[in-house]
Amino acid sequence: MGYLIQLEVYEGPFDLLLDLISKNEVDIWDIPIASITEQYLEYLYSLQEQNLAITGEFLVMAATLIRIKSRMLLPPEPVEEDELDEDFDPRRELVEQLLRYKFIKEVAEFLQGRYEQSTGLYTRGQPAAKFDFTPIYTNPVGDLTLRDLNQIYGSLKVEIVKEERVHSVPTRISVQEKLARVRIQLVGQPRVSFGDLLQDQTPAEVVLTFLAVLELVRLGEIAVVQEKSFGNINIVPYAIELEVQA
Amino acid sequence: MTLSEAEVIVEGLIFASEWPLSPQDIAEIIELDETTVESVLENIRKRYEFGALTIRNVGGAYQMVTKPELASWIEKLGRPVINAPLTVASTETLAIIAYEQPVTRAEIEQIRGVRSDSAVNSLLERELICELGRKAGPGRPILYGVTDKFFQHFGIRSLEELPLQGITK
Amino acid sequence: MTLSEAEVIVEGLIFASEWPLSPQDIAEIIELDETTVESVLENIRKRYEFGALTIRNVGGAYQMVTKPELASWIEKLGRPVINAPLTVASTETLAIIAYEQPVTRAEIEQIRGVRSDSAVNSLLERELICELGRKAGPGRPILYGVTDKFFQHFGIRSLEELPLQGITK
Repeated sequence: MGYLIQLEVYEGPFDLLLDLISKNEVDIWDIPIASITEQYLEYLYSLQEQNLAITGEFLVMAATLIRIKSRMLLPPEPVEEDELDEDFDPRRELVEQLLRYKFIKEVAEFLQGRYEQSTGLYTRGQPAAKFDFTPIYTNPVGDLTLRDLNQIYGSLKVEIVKEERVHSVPTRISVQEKLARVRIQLVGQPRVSFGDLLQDQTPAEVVLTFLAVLELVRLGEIAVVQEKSFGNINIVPYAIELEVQA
Repeated sequence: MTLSEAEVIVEGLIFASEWPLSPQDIAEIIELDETTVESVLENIRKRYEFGALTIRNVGGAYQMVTKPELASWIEKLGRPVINAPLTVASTETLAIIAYEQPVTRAEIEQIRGVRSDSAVNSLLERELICELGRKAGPGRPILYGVTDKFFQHFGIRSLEELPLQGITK
Repeated sequence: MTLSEAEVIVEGLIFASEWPLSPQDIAEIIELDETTVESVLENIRKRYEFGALTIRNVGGAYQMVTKPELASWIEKLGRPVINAPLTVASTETLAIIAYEQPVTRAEIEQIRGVRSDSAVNSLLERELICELGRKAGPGRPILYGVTDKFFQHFGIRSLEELPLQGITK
């Protein structure tokens, strides 16, 4: 196409999907997923054609739509218990999210209307009278306990001590350097706990290590396994390649 | 010019109240029926036609504010400008916070389907939302809620006045 | 009835200002001399004779208030009831005051690393802290400490009962 089309701007993938659903005049509870997916992707392609950035959220939704589409084509797999439900519809979760977002959009419009009504109007600037209108707090401390106060105070004091140490020992390493170090720590090991990687590290180093691990996952060099929520995170290296320096 | 006693009292109440007052609120305080209150309000509004102030109706409640044509003068006092427009991202974020509070940024982003840091920051700057504390659990994320300023700007007295959720959660 | 433009602007300014305005303040904003401003103020005061409001002179500056005879009605608006828990900032500030008292705001800010005026004010309003006196030295800053209400809420009788684990003074 040699001409520019004015593309609509959407707040996010939900916004785009709702618009497609309303343009197609289809029932939100019975979305024709194949054709909506196609139109959704077309929109992304047209963004691409105009060299406009496509944010990650739009791509994740594209993947979700394609997954739902393929699951609707396949016979239901005999998998997890909750999915044995005969009424199980792969679209349901998405529809619920869409409805929720649609409702929020309606409230946002209501608020926008109210906000515009207040444009340029000012309320009284000072207290009206010397009466005691100070609020009555029915919940002055909430569920705060002495133990909380102790911990908060303790951590504030610790932060000060830590900060001083950081000032005296400046460490400056890049993600690339960290990546190289993590590779060295992992190579040849069957598995390494993420916690072990973090030992004796400053907060800044912890962040770098975390980023390095994410990067290694992206590069397909390691797998990360966590057996239960909040459990230990294990790193399983399977394709670490150390760059050999000449 | 003589004014009815009720008219003077209602005028004083609307001026002094921190919140917009509904005819019910006023009727309760001055012990008159709502219809009488409405007609008293009408008289006050007429009397205010020529001055700097006006009694506006927000969602059925009354609030005393300056007339819009004075905005440029009042800005010179350095009061925060409430007329800068809110973006769609900000109103959506605000709607979620009003309904779901206390709510974390991650929860907001899940409902909107997109990152919302800049919307959250702009609402914090305008003091329409504030931090309520931190959620227990990993990362101890900050919980957000709406402020008194939110209620004042939007002329809402309580969260019950927001449109009702038309769907089951 | 027609009002001069200046009269309407000054009325709006006095209503919306967050502090009482002196004739100099007003003269500066509306670019008129002070004598003219004084006569404009006089006109507004006259116009207000019959309503609920009045322009009060406090130490040479003007503010808009309700007339004294309405006091008993306005009291009926009541104190707002707030059920919000403490913010993160307030909680941190409270922890510092409990452990460090008597402590100045500057000392609190040094530990927290951020300004803490609004946290201190909110704790004062909740009556969890109070002023203990002033520190000797430059500026004589206010010293803060916790109140009986604080002890009641946490179920202790004195500062000695604060837990000390993990704390090196």
